[in-house]
This record gives sequence, structure tokens and C-alpha cells, in this order.
Amino acid sequence: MSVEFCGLKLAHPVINGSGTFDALAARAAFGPALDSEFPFAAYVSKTITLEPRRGNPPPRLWETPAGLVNSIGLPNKGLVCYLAEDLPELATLPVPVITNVMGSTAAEIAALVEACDARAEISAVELNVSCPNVKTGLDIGADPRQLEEVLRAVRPRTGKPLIVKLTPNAADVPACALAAEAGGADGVSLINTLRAMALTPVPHGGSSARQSPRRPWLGGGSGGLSGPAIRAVALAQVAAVSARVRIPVVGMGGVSSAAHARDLLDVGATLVAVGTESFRDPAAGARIARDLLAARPG
Amino acid sequence: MSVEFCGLKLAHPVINGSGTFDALAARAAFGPALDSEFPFAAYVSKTITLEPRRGNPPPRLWETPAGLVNSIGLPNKGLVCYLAEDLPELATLPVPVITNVMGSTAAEIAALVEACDARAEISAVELNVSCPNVKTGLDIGADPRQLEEVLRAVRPRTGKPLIVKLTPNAADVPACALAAEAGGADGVSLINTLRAMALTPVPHGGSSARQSPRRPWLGGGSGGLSGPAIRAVALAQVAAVSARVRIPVVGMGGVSSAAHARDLLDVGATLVAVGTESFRDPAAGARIARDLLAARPG
Amino acid sequence: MSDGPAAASLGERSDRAIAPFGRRLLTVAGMDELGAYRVLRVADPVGPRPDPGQFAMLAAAERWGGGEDERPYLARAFSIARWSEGEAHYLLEDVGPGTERLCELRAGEGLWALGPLGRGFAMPRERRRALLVGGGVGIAPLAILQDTLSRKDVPVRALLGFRDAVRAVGAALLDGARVTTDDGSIGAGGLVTDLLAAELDQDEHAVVYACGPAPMLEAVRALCATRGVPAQLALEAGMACGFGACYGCVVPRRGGGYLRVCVDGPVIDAAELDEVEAHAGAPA
Amino acid sequence: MSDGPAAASLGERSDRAIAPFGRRLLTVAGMDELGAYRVLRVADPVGPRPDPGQFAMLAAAERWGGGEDERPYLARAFSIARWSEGEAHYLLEDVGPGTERLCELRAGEGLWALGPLGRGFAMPRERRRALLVGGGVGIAPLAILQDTLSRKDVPVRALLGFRDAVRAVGAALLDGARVTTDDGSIGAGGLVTDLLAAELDQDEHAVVYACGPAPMLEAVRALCATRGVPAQLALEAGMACGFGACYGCVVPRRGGGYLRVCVDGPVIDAAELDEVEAHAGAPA
Ligand SMILES: Cc1cc2nc3c(=O)[nH]c(=O)nc-3n(C[C@H](O)[C@H](O)[C@H](O)COP(=O)(O)OP(=O)(O)OC[C@H]3O[C@@H](n4cnc5c(N)ncnc54)[C@H](O)[C@@H]3O)c2cc1C
Ligand SMILES: Cc1cc2nc3c(=O)[nH]c(=O)nc-3n(C[C@H](O)[C@H](O)[C@H](O)COP(=O)(O)OP(=O)(O)OC[C@H]3O[C@@H](n4cnc5c(N)ncnc54)[C@H](O)[C@@H]3O)c2cc1C
Ligand SMILES: Cc1cc2nc3c(=O)[nH]c(=O)nc-3n(C[C@H](O)[C@H](O)[C@H](O)COP(=O)(O)O)c2cc1C
Ligand SMILES: Cc1cc2nc3c(=O)[nH]c(=O)nc-3n(C[C@H](O)[C@H](O)[C@H](O)COP(=O)(O)O)c2cc1C
Ligand code: FES
Ligand code: FES
Repeated sequence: MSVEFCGLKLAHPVINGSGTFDALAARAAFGPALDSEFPFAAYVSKTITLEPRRGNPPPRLWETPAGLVNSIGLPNKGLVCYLAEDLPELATLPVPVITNVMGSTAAEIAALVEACDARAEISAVELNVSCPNVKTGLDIGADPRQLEEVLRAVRPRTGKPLIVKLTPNAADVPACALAAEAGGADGVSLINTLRAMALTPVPHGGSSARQSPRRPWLGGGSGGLSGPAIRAVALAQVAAVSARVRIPVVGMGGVSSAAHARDLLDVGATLVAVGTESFRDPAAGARIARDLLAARPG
Repeated sequence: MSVEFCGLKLAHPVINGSGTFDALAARAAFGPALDSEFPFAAYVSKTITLEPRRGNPPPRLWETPAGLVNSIGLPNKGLVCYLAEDLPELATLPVPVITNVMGSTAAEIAALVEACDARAEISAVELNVSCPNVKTGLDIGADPRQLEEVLRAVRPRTGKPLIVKLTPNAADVPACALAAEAGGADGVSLINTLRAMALTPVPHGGSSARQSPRRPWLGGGSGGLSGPAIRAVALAQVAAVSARVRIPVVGMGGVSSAAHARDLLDVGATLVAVGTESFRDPAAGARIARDLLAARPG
Repeated sequence: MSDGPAAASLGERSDRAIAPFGRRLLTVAGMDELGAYRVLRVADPVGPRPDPGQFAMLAAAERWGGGEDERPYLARAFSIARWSEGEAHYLLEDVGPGTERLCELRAGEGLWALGPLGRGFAMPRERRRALLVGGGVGIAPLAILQDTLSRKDVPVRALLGFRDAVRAVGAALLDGARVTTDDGSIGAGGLVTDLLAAELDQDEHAVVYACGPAPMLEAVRALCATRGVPAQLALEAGMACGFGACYGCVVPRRGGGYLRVCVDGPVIDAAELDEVEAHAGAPA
Repeated sequence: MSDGPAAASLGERSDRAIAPFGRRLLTVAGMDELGAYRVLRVADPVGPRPDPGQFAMLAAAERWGGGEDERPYLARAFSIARWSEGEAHYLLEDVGPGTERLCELRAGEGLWALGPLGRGFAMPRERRRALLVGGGVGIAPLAILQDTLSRKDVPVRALLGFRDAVRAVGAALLDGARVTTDDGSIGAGGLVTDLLAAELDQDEHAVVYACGPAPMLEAVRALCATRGVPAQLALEAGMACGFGACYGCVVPRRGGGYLRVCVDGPVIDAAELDEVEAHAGAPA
């Protein structure tokens, strides 16, 4: 069931969601088996920014009914260290590497994309446009016009496949996808996490009211919801986007079994990404790909 | 713990979400106990439109992890029959009646509001602005400018409290809340359901792949997600809106216990609405109000 | 609208059993095996005597959720199969995460219950013969109906169809039932509607009560319609609430609009339907 | 960054036990009561011998979810308290929906496990005396550490603090432990750090291994820092994955940035921390 995606030939349609699988940490934890049983058909890096980021203060996690709110804050070494230290190691993985980058201006994004373009180890670039516009505070990717402008400025900087990771926190996600396509994107991926928050928890059995007013639980103040809780929202957005754009779509959001992956493929996605489910089982991607294959019609 | 909301004096801060509790059907099912143990401090009607609506074809429900996707399609008798048949009966409830209305144009909404204004049995009017704009297809409530215009046209038609039920499917929900306030709204309520969908289910134990391609499960094609799955999203939106507007806020989304209600009150809501949890227990509102009271500080 | 005329046309049943307000925590008295099915016995000291055909919304008190696809979340609807002072019986078939969890319940465990809900079967006028037509787990409400009719000395004949022998064991829930199985392993073989046709040939004054998979209900409806035989059909539908709150459980009604199965039914007069909607039956 | 210098400074432990890739379905061998705690025994034929201080991510195979607030969803982290060919022991305290569910497991039931994970305790250089300081359920990793040190004939002294008598029963997990309780019901009373101070007065060449609530760990860190005693602290943190994927389990590191408790720890050299973060300890 090998698939072609933006010119990349992949062994199967299951990849990882950016920021949900650290292949280098996994190699240290699981040894050579990580490479011999690598669960994804391509590896998407966590989001890389121009400057290093420490990420948000803890706590960074909040468990919800069938979901997870995270406020990680995109910690990363910054472009230079990523390209110098991590990329050579990632290049030894048995699958193509897709590097996910984020910038808060077109110029920043262009610089990131250009730097990736210069590296043969990178097979494709994914733009995380869920980045707040410094002026409006809204995600760059939430405004179709703004998004198309950014793409027009960035597209010429690389011949590698350019995938836009759309934000779900928009009034009209298909319009954003069309803007990305018009701006020259080779593919779109969705959904990213839904804006969410949590307050300091209620002691087991006890009542919260006694300690109110209460502070936000997450060190970052608010965060993003992922996991099965958002599965039906993801399916709706992936279906709506796939119906409008001609470029291939990477569908994700709450996928924890082949049936959920099948749903996304059936509404038009070319690839499926697994995120939070990998936390429950690092081999989830392999299990899902295997079950998809086993259930393949014919 | 009686509360004042837009001039209404309520026994406690728990009301129902529009369309999630049919008081007349409940009276038939539970008899006089419904009135003597009425679970809400005010009763919000399901959404009423100018013309009668049959609603969407079945299936209308899809259960998700800790949530429900519904595609009911706002069935209702239409304004005239509602005012003639239902309102007199609703007026005998032991609590104030808030009538929720929806129109697809400012003129339609104005007509609905004016008709409600003429009826003493109605204590307040809630505008459901999650209605697709006939031209753009986007929710009227998703565009701040459009929303403010609508409010300016509608506001003069009634002296009763006017509550705007915001749509969560917007890029900037606080901006929409501010627009409603600027347009003259006395309060805002949120969140409504998140756009979602489902495909024809996988037979128990079996694999979906064999029957694909598959049709949407819901007769209406897509629907809206509610329940605990959206709790953390609701808390984030209610907190963000409460921080920006001066008018009172009705918070809802996944409330199934007093602790969840407490969370919404602690981030700034004046009232809390219970929706899907009432399906699991029609007396949920009373339980939540009781537990809130019991846990009240001091 | 769903809650207008329908309510009227079934008016003679409006003096129905009323549910206590709010779900109540009950204790499982026992769980018995019955072929492919389970019989769940629940101690219910406060609930009123239900009308035959009424149902309850049930959910395990502990760990309701975390099953396949992280479900169940909502309560599930089940016909009351039998009732004796303070104890209700339900017939369960494991078809998904909710029924699977309920089938695992053991004596002493907790159960949330709301009910009795909905409109049950109307008693036949002038003691006409009652033909009870059931398919699969849909036989459940016919058991309590048979109990009631027999107490009223109404002549009853039960005709039950099952997919296979292990399911046909469920027929023991009713007295003196004629049984057929799709695979012919037990009884006449073939469809239960064939048995019904034969019975109606004998006695065209009989009245029909049916519950089962949608295709069976539709066949019964069509047969009775052509023969002018009054029929009451106990429908099913996906339900979120069971008491008219969510408007999720609808089936198309004759003449347009929809009926809410939970409040306008689950027992619907066949005359109210053009046909039985594909989702409106019991698990096949 | 979290995965640079830290890895280096704990380098001499990099030949650590490696987990099989992917979670594996194991069978519960038994569940024993130990005062306020439970000891979960799990048959683990394939897992390698863990290093003392390593942990595993555990989730019940059936009905993981549907508890309080419809949780748990993610697996939970637990120190490996003991290991003998093919059987791992865990010490559990019920503090929420996940531990509550795990405490309900019975012999024969299924358990998902991933591990052993993380970096364990480094062995003391030149057989210096080892002081094992534990608080509450945090004593778990000290048990397997004591087993290992004893095998290596390293002199060991365990100092354990508990909130009350019913928790102090847990001290039986270690041999010859000195016990104190906050409420003074058992042992000296007062803080375990008082016992530690007394021991260090006797022997300033001892090395310290500690696991427990954050305030205890911070007190141990501060005490050892002032006395120049090397200390290894087994930290805790809310974890989504346990293998470095989510970046959720961080604690601030000395000199800026964060450490991932799951891969840079859970055992962290006290010298790496300015202080022990408030969330970084065991349930108090
Ligand atoms: C009035 C009434 C009386 C009933 N009486 C009985 C009885 O006496 N005995 C009995 O065994 N059953 C009875 N049922 C049927 C019973 O309620 C269902 O079998 C039960 O709800 C199934 O739940 P589940 O979780 O086990 O299966 P589900 O997984 O919910 O699947 C059941 C059906 O629902 C659909 N479905 C699948 N997934 C979903 C989803 N995610 N969301 C929504 N729908 C889905 C599919 O059509 C599937 O076949 C009755 C139903 C009604 C309405
Ligand atoms: C390396 C390591 C080793 C451990 N070893 C052991 C051990 O040997 N024995 C043992 O009993 N425990 C051990 N723990 C602690 C154990 O993992 C936790 O007690 C467990 O995860 C609690 O889960 P719960 O669902 O029972 O409780 P939760 O409800 O998850 O509550 C536990 C704590 O998490 C926070 N919390 C509350 N609600 C939420 C929420 N919704 N989302 C996120 N956080 C929340 C609160 O601070 C609460 O006190 C260890 C932890 C780590 C990291
Ligand atoms: C802990 C965590 C970290 C994430 N980090 C990133 C990131 O760095 N960049 C990005 O584009 N998306 C990030 N995501 C979003 C995921 O890639 C994915 O879009 C989302 O989680 C939905 O998929 P899921 O429900 O399968 O997890 C992160 C998600 C989680 C849970
Ligand atoms: C079955 C169903 C029907 C609904 N109908 C309406 C409606 O008619 N008008 C409206 O404004 N909101 C409607 N809602 C939205 C709810 O009022 C509420 O905003 C939403 O369900 C979130 O709250 P909850 O998670 O507590 O259910 C409906 C929700 C459900 C589940
Ligand atoms: S089940 Fe909710 S209205 Fe019938
Ligand atoms: S728990 Fe996920 S990185 Fe540590």
C-alpha cells in the first residue's frame, strides 16, 4: 500500500504529527528496534524556530476526557543547532525527514525555508502557521489573505515540497487551505490542536469551590487539545478541506486505530498522521499501518 | 446563592443549554415532579425560527469519546405556533423563560425579537447566531463586523434582555463577543457545538476498510460536537471572552459536575448552562446547583 | 411536529406509568445466560410498575466509558422485558461497547436507571386474539406484554424468529412460542412473517404486536396493511436521552415530519408510518 | 536543551536497560495489600532486568477510562519497586482515577506496560555508605535499589517517612528501615530529614539516594548541598509518554532550560537543580 505524496514515495500512509515523537529520544529509550521497527512512513520533526526556545514553564500537560491539553511552548534548539546536531542523526532514520518550521513574519519563515532547502537530508518542509501574528495576536494561518501572502513570499525559496499545517482555530478552514494552495503550497496538513485551558485541579474526591479563585494549571496559561476528543472535529475539517483543494492532504486528530485512519483517508486525505496515540504506545503508528494494510479492500 | 443576570433574579447560577431540554416532553415523562424539582434557575427554549422546520433526516446522533455529535437541524414549530401553543405552557414553569431565536437575515431576526418582546411570558431573548450566512455560508456570528451590524438593527426592537449565543467556530471569539457588546447585547453565552462529523460506523469488531468508500453517518451530513470532549475548549473561550467584555457571560460546554461549573464561574461566567449532561440525567442541573451550593466558600 | 397529533392519536394510553424524575442508582440482582443473550435482573424498589413496551435508559455506575473507541458515554435504551414487585428484567445482546459493559455486570454492582419511559402497547379492544411477533433481542417487550395479556385472559400466540439456534434459546422468555430460525436449524425455518401470514389466514380478527429488526417490522407492517389488520410496532432508534430532550431518535411519520421514538413511541401504531425506517429496528 | 549536557553529565549510566519497542500486554500475577498501599505483581517474561530507579508506563487493558471526570486516558508512570526473573512489582497509592483503576486489577487481568524507561540510580563510588531516604509511596524505587546495593555488599541504611501509621506499613518493603511519621504515631516522629541529618553527623562520607514528595526532596537537596554530600533524587512529573516524545514532564535545570524527567531522569543528580520544583515529587 505504498503511497506517493508530493513526489515522495512512502511505504504506507501513516506518519507522525509534528512534536509528538522525538526519534532521537526514542532511539535512546528503545535502542536499535526503533529503527528496525520504525512506526512511520516519514518522520516529521518538532517545530523548529530561528532562535532557540526553552518552552513554557511546567506544568505543561492536562489530561481531559479522552484527550490531552498541552502547553509545551515549542521548545527547540533553534535552526542552527537543529541543522548541525539533530538533522545528521535524523538522516540515519530509515524514512524521509520532513522538517516542521515556524516563524512570526514572512521574512523569518523565508529564512527557515531557505535553510532547509540547502539540506539534502530534508525531503519536505512543513510550515506551522498556528503562530500568533505579533500585531493581531491571531494565528497567521487563520486569515486566508495573510496566509496566501506569506506563501507567495516563501514558496520561491525552495524546490522541496512545501506543506502548510493549517490552524483549526479559524472561521473558515477550507478558505485557508485554498489560500495556501493559491500561494503555492504542495500540500496541507490538519488539524492542529484546539485552543483549550485548565484550572488548578480539584483534589481527588474533594470540591474545587473551596480553593477558588484558582489559577490556570498550565504554566503557559492556555494550551491545545488533542486526542480522541477532537476526532470528530478533525474528520469534519479534513473532509471539508479535501473537498475544496486539489493538493494532497495529511489528515490527523485523534487517530488511535486503523478505523480512524480509514475515516480520514475515506474523506479524502492522502496521508494520516498519528500524534497523541503515540504517547500511549510508541509503536501505535506501526500497528495502525499494519491494520490498514490487513483491512485493505481486495 | 441567588444570582442576578441581566436584571433577572435567579435562584442559582445553573440553567439549561438551548435545545437540550424539552420541558414539555419532560413534564409528560416525569409528571408533576418535573415542576417541583425543576433543575434549572431559568428555562431556555430550543431555537425558534420564523417558519416551522422539520429538522434533519435520521440518523441525528453519533456518540464520540466523552462526547456527542448531533445533527438535529433545529426542528421547531415556527414562531407563530411556539407563541400560541408552547409559550403559555412554558409560562407555567416555576422559573423565568428565555426564548432562543435564530434568523438568517437581520430583518428575520428583528421580526423574531419583536414578536418575543410583545409577550410578557418571555423574560429574555437569546440570539443563536450560529446560523450560516446565506451568501458566505459562514456563521453570521463568526464575523465581528457583521455581528455588530445585526445587533444594531435588532437591539432597538426589544427592551428585554438580549443574550447573544456566540459561535465557537470563529478565529477570534472574544472579538465577536466585543462586537455583540458594542451592538447592544446585554449578555453573551458560549460555547455552542464544535463543527464535527462521522462516517457510517464500523461493525462491532469488524474493520471499516472493507465497506469503504463510506457515506456520512448523520442524515444532515455534518453536525456539532458537545459534552466533556469540549470542556477544555469551552473553558478557554469563556475565560478569553470574560476577560474582554463587561456584560455578563453564560458559560457552557461539557459541564457534568459542580467542579466543571465552578471552573466556568471562576474564569468569569455569571451563569453556567448544562446541555448534554442532562441527557444522561434529566436532574443533572439540580445536582450541579446543589453541589455548587454545598461547596460554596464560607 | 413530533409532539402534536401523534400524542393525540395514542391518547388512550396517556395514563401511562410515569418515571421518577432523575436517574436512580440501582443494584444488580443477577445476570443469567440465555443462549446468545443475557438476562439482567435489577432490584428497583422505587420504580413504578411499567406498561408493557416501555423502556429504561441504563448505564453502569462504575467505568461507563473506556471501551472500544473510548465509549460508551451516553446511557443505553432497553425494553423492560419483565417486572415483578421491585425487580425488573432486561434482555441484553452484546452488540457494542455499551451492551458489552452491561453484560459484564454482576450481582451487587451499581446501575444507573431512568424510567419507565415512553408509550407502551395499547391493549386490544374486545379481547381480540393477540399475535406477538418478535425477532432476535426484540422479543424482550413481548414477554412482559404476554404476562399482562394472559392476566387479562386475552388469547395470545407468540411467533418468534431468530438468526440461529444459540439465539433461539431466547424463545424461553415467552410461553409456548412458535419459533423459526433464518438458518433453519430450529423450527420451521424461513421468516417469522410466514408464520404470521399463516396465523392471519386462520383468524383475520387478530391484532398484531411486533418488535424486532427493521426489515422484519417493515414486513409485518406491509402484511398487516394489505390485510387491514391493526398492528403496533415497538421501534428502536439511537437515543441520547430517552425523554424527548434531544430530538435525536426520530423516524419519518406518515404525512411528513418526524416522530420521536422515545416519547411518541417506542410503540407506534403501524398506521402512523409509511414504512419502517432502516435504523428503526432492533439489532438484527 | 533538555537532551544535551544532562545526557552527558549522567553519561556513566548510558549503558542502561533498554525497553522493548512498543507497549506490551502483560498479565497481573497478583495484588497485595500493604497498609495504605497496594503491591501490584506483574508477570513480565520478555522485559529486561531494570536498573534501580527506572520506571514503566502502565495502563489497564480493559476499561481504561470512564472514571472520575471520564479519565484516565493516558498511561501512568510507576517506579519498578522490585524485580525477580520474569516478575515486576509496583507499589501503588490510589490518588486519582488512574491509580484507582490499577488498584482494582486482579490476578489474571491484562495490563499494558512500556518500559523499563529513564535513567536509574548511579552506584556509589568506592563502596561509600548509601543512605536511602524515602517519603510515602516514593519509597518504591528504594526497594529495588536496596536489593541491588546489598548484592554488591554496599552498606545501606534506609530512612523512611510517612504521613501516618497506615502508610508506615509500607516500610516493610525495605529491610531494617528507620521509620518516622508526620503524626508521630510511629517511630521518632518529625521529618525524615532529621534522621538524615543525624546519619550524616555520624558519617559525612555517605551518599544519598532520595525519592518522595517535592518538599522532602527539596529539604534533602538543600541539606546535602550545605554538607557537600552527593545526592541523587528520583523526581516525578506529570507524564504523557515516558520516552521523551511529548516534552511535558520538564523541571527547571540549574543554569536555565529544562530537564525531561522521563529521559534525563527520573533520577537526577542534585547538583543539576537549583531547587526541586513543586510538582516534581511523589504524591504527598
Ligand atoms: C426503545 C429501545 C429499546 C431497546 N431494547 C433493547 C433490549 O431490550 N435489548 C437489547 O439488547 N437492546 C435493546 N435496544 C437496543 C440497544 O439500545 C442498543 O443495542 C444499544 O444502545 C447499543 O449500544 P452499544 O454501545 O452496545 O453499541 P453501539 O456501538 O452503540 O452500536 C449500536 C448501533 O449503533 C450504531 N452506532 C455504532 N457506533 C455508533 C456511534 N459511535 N454513535 C452512534 N451510533 C453508533 C450502529 O448502527 C450500531 O449497530 C433498544 C433500543 C431502544 C431505542
Ligand atoms: C517516574 C515516576 C514514577 C512514579 N512512581 C510511582 C509509584 O511507584 N507509585 C505510585 O503510586 N505513583 C508513582 N508515580 C506517580 C503516579 O504516576 C501518579 O500518582 C499517577 O499518574 C496519578 O494518576 P491518577 O489518575 O491516579 O491521578 P490524577 O488525577 O492524574 O492526579 C495526580 C496528580 O496529577 C494532577 N492532576 C489532577 N488532575 C489532572 C489532570 N486532569 N491532568 C493532569 N494532571 C492532573 C494533580 O496534581 C494530582 O495530584 C510516579 C510518577 C513518575 C513520573
Ligand atoms: C504534546 C504535543 C506537542 C505538539 N507539538 C507540535 C509542534 O511542535 N508542531 C506542530 O505543528 N504541531 C504540534 N502538535 C500538534 C500535533 O502535531 C497534532 O496536530 C495534534 O496533536 C492532533 O493530532 P492528535 O490528536 O493525533 O494528537 C503537538 C501536539 C501535542 C499533543
Ligand atoms: C442535541 C443538541 C441540540 C442542541 N440544540 C441547540 C439549539 O437548538 N440552539 C442552540 O443555541 N444550541 C443548541 N445546542 C447547543 C447547546 O445549547 C450547548 O451550547 C452545547 O451543547 C454545549 O454544551 P454541552 O457540552 O453541555 O452540551 C444543542 C446541543 C445538543 C447536544
Ligand atoms: S432520545 Fe432524545 S428525544 Fe428521543
Ligand atoms: S513524559 Fe513525555 S517527554 Fe517526558
